[in-house]
Amino acid sequence: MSNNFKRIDGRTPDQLRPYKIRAGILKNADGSAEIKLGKNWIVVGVYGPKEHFPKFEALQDRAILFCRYHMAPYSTTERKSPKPSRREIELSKVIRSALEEAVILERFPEMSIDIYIEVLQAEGSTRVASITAASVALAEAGIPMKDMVVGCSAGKVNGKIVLDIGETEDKEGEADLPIAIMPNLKKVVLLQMDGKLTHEEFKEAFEMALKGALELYEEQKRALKDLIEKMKELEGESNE
Amino acid sequence: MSNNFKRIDGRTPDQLRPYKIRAGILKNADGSAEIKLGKNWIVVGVYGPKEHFPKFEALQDRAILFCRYHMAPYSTTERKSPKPSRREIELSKVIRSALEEAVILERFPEMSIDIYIEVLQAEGSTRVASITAASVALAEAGIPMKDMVVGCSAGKVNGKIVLDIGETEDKEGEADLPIAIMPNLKKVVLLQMDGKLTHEEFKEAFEMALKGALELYEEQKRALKDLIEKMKELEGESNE
Amino acid sequence: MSNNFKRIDGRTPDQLRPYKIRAGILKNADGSAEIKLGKNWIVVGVYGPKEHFPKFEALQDRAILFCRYHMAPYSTTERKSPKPSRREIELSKVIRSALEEAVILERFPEMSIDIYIEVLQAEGSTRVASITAASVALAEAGIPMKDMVVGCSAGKVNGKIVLDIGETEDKEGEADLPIAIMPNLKKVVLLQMDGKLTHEEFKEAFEMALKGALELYEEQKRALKDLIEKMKELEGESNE
Amino acid sequence: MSEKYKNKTLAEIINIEQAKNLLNKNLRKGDRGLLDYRDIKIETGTIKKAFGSATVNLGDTVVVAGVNFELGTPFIDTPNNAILLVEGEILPTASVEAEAGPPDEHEIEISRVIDRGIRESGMINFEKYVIIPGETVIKIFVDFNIINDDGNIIDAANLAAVAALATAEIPKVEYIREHIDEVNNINIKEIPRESFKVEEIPIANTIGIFDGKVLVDPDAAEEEVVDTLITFTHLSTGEICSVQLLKGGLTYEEVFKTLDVAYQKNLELREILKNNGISL
Amino acid sequence: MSEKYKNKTLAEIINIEQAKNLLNKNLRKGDRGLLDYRDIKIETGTIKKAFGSATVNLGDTVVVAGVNFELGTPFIDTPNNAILLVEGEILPTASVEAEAGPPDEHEIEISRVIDRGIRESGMINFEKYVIIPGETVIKIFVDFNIINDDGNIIDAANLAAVAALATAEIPKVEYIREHIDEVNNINIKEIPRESFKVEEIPIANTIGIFDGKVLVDPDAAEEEVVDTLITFTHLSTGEICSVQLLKGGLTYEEVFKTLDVAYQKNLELREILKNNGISL
Amino acid sequence: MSEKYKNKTLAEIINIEQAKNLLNKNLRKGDRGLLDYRDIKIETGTIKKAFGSATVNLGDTVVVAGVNFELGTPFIDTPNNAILLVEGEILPTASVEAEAGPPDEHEIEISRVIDRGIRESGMINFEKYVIIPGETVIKIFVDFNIINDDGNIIDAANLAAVAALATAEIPKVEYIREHIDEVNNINIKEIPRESFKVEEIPIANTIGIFDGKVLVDPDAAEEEVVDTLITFTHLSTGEICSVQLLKGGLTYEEVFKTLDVAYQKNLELREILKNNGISL
Repeated sequence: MSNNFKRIDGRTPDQLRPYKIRAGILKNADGSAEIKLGKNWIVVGVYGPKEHFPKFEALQDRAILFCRYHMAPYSTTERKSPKPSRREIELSKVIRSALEEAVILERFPEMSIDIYIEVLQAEGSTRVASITAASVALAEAGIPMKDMVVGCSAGKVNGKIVLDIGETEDKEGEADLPIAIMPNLKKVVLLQMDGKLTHEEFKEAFEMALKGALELYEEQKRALKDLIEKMKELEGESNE
Repeated sequence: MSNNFKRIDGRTPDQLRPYKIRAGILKNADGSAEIKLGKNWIVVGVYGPKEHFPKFEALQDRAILFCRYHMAPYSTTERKSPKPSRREIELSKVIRSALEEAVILERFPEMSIDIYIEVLQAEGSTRVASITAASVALAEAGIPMKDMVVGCSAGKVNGKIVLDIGETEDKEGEADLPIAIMPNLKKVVLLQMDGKLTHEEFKEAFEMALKGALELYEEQKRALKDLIEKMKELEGESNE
Repeated sequence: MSNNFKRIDGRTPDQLRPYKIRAGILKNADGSAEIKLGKNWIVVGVYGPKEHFPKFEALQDRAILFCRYHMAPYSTTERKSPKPSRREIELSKVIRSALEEAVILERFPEMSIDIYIEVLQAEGSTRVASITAASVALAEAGIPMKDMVVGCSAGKVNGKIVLDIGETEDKEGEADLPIAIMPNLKKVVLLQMDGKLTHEEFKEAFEMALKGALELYEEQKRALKDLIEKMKELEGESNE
Repeated sequence: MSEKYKNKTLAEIINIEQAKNLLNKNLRKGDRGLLDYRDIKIETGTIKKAFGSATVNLGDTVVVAGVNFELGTPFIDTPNNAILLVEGEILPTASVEAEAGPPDEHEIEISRVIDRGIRESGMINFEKYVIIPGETVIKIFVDFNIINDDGNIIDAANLAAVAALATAEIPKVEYIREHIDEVNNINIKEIPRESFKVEEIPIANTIGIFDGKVLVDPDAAEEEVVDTLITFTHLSTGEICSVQLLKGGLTYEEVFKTLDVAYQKNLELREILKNNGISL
Repeated sequence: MSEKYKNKTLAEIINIEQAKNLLNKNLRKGDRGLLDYRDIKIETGTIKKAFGSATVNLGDTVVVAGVNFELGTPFIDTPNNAILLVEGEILPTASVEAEAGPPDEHEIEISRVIDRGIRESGMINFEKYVIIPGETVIKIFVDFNIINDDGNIIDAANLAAVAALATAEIPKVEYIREHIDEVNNINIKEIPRESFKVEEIPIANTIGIFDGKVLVDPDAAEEEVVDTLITFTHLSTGEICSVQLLKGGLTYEEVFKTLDVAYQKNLELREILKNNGISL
Repeated sequence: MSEKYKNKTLAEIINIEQAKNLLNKNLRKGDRGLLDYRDIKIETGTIKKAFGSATVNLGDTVVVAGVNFELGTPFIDTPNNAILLVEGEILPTASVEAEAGPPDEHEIEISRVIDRGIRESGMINFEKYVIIPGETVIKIFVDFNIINDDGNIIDAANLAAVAALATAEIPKVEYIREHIDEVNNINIKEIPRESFKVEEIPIANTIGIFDGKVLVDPDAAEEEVVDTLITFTHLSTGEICSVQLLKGGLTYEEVFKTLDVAYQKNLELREILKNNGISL
């Protein structure tokens, strides 16, 4: 890989966009988080565990995980109708499926846990950024998980494998590979691809996305640590 | 106010359009009424109090009031889709909210009372005419109320404050102020305004609308008295 | 009737299109059948009797019959939206109403029986072909019936009464008369007509449709006999 | 209580039982004969905002119909035809059972039966209302609403729809053609009008069978107890233009027996329309 | 437990009871006076993808608003006017009660109140954004979302909508007119822009009445316990451009009492907007 | 009974338990090996009314696909591209679980996986089917329906969609261009056709993992018991054009293990298509 290769936004091939995760940003939610990744701005609120309603749909041996991925009308270049699109319905499903691998649902029979993902501004790779934030929001809500879930994308743009595909790169590039993993259990829980990749390119992109995910995992931990410290401070203040 | 000022339909500023309320016009409803106000023709049917369904939504300490304001496809200048518009949903809410102030809902725990307002022909100020008729229909259904509810509008047209805004005046005028009151309790239960009014004009319009409402209150009482007399007659006949 | 009169597809006035019914074509359904009538290709699946859900809607003294008539997007000349049209909703109702006359619903209180009719290719007279196939599927599911139900259409095309109206004949013809009967009880359970017919023509068309229905009734029986024999064979094989 | 009364009020159950007892003795409420319609009142022009309108009372059944015209694009397979849309709703004021919301199968069936009567009868000359073939035609909306439902909605709604159409005024096609360039800015309600001449009058008659007895114009309670309900729509020529078996089954003979009664009764309703000034 | 707490969480119930106790003593959470607003934070340009945007924090209530422009066909009765669409949703992140799905009556009411304020105030010169009369005009979308709901959504959302509009940039109308032939192929986001000049700033103030006491800016718990909620929207001229009684009733005198308070408070919010660079 | 069998019939539960027992012994129903597909039957031209069609039997899973062409307006950001719409429904005939009604998330996921395979593979030359750039292009509808669902819908539906497209005939673009003035009056089914030449054939292969064992073509019972389901779609060049993890998770090594199996199996299905006359 030539080191002087520059991407449309000036990044090196294996560089993430600027990112920042904040936990505990919503007052009413049981858990919440915000991620900014490039121009992506995504807010996640978690409600639960709470009694599932209606009762006859509840499961006797575990909680039901509900997940909605939703884009605000002003989040995209062309105004998006607030009605859920087929794309949003698919993404809600794959994100839920990924998080179900981590959340210990058996701990909460008859209950439900609701995850609401609101994409306020979208700039490519929103699904993996959403998972990354949702995982932090679940942790803040105190929901027991086997591991964190963290996502990142890689892809092929102008013949080159690059990390963390932005919107323009997604449109003009040759392939997009979003993944999400449980970093300690070393398991892939979301994996999608579209475009064209040889097996070798697929492997290269996959490994690059893994590396990106691990970097974002550190940011997840930092965000949670920050929150804990802020809460300790507040406690300290109120004890004064 | 110059006395020789004439409105588009020849009315004086503080004159209502011709009106007529009839109670008990629908055979199947528990209570019903019809109002004609200018070319407005509105029919209201009340069903209830009856057991609320589904049961788990019922309230243990009072009845649920349901209200639907709906316009027929042929009621407007341009054909109206029968699907409820955002406007109809808002008006259903403000009308229900106004009537909730009067109906003694605590009398009927676990029950519901349904009010169906059908605008067959619309010519401005339909929301307040609807309330006026709905109140009569509730009375005919024998639903206990703290007071009647009666509505009227005023507004500003060509710089002048006028009573009971018609359709053309609404479109071309500067402001519309629909109100509904409980005439004996002297309380306002519906109040909306749009357009532009100074505080002074607002006061003048509000007081004019009050006066109009009181005139229509007399018509409400007349309609109910008429019905009672008609029923007595019928009873008399059947006793002969 | 002149014997040398030929229809658009070469048929004589009282001739059915080529037909073929097969029972037991779907592995998962409790009963199923397929009808080909001209280019019509219709598949029917029956599920039930099974507990009705939600329970509060179930009937204490009989089963609920549900019926959906549905056309595939590729079944018609112009692509059909998969969303049920008003026509499909009406046909679902008249088909259900016809089958309700035959099925002994009292045998299955609290239960429901679902009939799903999928028109994969449509070429006129689909509603009666659907009933004919649905009746076979119900029989295969072992649902007790007072009689089979079999349907056929007649109509008027170019001034002549003809049997089993095809798509072009329906569009260009003067009248269409679909009927369904219980052949042994000699009762009409579906009867519709549109177009223009004198009383005499109506009678002629009705009687011609009756004759067509009786011919298709023989095919229904043959299809069921075929299935029984095939099952016996399979049983024989597995006993070897 | 028997399951067949599920979702019925006590008053309705009493009415239904009464209807059954009376019909068993060949009697009906209000001394009505088996082949008698209830009182019919037809009033046209009741909705000034529409291009045509009518209110029909059939006993205690009340229907309002309105006709509207708009400009639209013809269907691709009929570029030379105006468009007809018939939509009916049973308003939630009409009975305890009537529900607000999108039309259910019952409302759709009723609308489509009346639509077919109007469409197939030749009542409307669809080719007359084409502005530019394949591009712009007149869309004819016939909307009807059941305000109170005491049975036999189809006959009442058909009378209302037919009366509204027969007395409608339509924007002059010639005028629209001449002003086609401004057509996007034209308010169709302000275009000069002419009489909408109908070329046929379809009449729907719904016949019930109770225990083998034929009766006409069933009220709401009777609709519940009859075994069979069938509607025939006739033209002024005596031809049939639409049939719909609404409920139950009937023998082959009963098909023709009910058809004959419907034919006789169609003449009667046609006469009532005529007395209200509606005829060909 | 009393039925009025149906569907409330324990935390909410405690908040509500606390609000009631405090108001009974003329007090509010955080030492707030009856006529004090909570802290207001207004940030504009928070959504780079939109033509205009703002995020408003009113206490713990958080609203994001975005403005978008598209080309569209004008309504037939207003061929010389741009189109305005105001749509708001309370996101399911906002509270336990908030639900995903199509807007309910509460969300529709809020959107329509804010719509009327913007529309009736003369804030937007609708005739300025017409490309070809009767054919092509600019459609102005104002979308707002409640991210967290701690009451008084209307005042917060109105501030966000107004700030987003006042700081928006609009594609140059002149440029669009000149390139109208290619308009189907133009990406509207790539057209050169100019400042979207608003001609008025409507300010909405929601007033509550609790046991005869007038208070402003109710939080979520207070909204549950007040008897009455009413919103007045004022112009910079002191005129009223919209009123909405949201909850309960009030005496004739209270109408004018709440109006006066709203007027005073509108001046205050107007000043805060000005301090954020938003003024006429 | 365990909660995981909620909504399952007894027959289904037996099948599922049996599948689990067999897989524990590395066995499958009907003596099938872990890496064996069930019998595949592909028949094209089964729907004469469509421009292209195919019926595929994969064991007891049955899929019908139809291709239709219409004229339409291109998307604003791709004025030089034809439009592709892939929509699939699992018909309520397909299984006890299958429900009538608008597509649920499962149906949407399947449709979108197949859509991406077709779209990203370069199978269709989208620029070839533009009549007038930015104005009129061909809309390509690929509709498929699951008639009976015994698992592995994606592989079966992909074969059906691909076979329907590869054998479709399309209205001649040249003819449409020449008759564009009458296009509103043209019935697209009556336009002379030519062969719809596809430029690639994407093949989808769904791989399951049960207790660490890799298997292909899971039937309905196996789909319930496997831990993981993943679909890879390959091109004739050996490149991957689409991946979808449908269920569960997998180790990093398993990603490449399943990919290799999918590649081998894609060659096998490609051969079957070829034997049915479908190849590049």
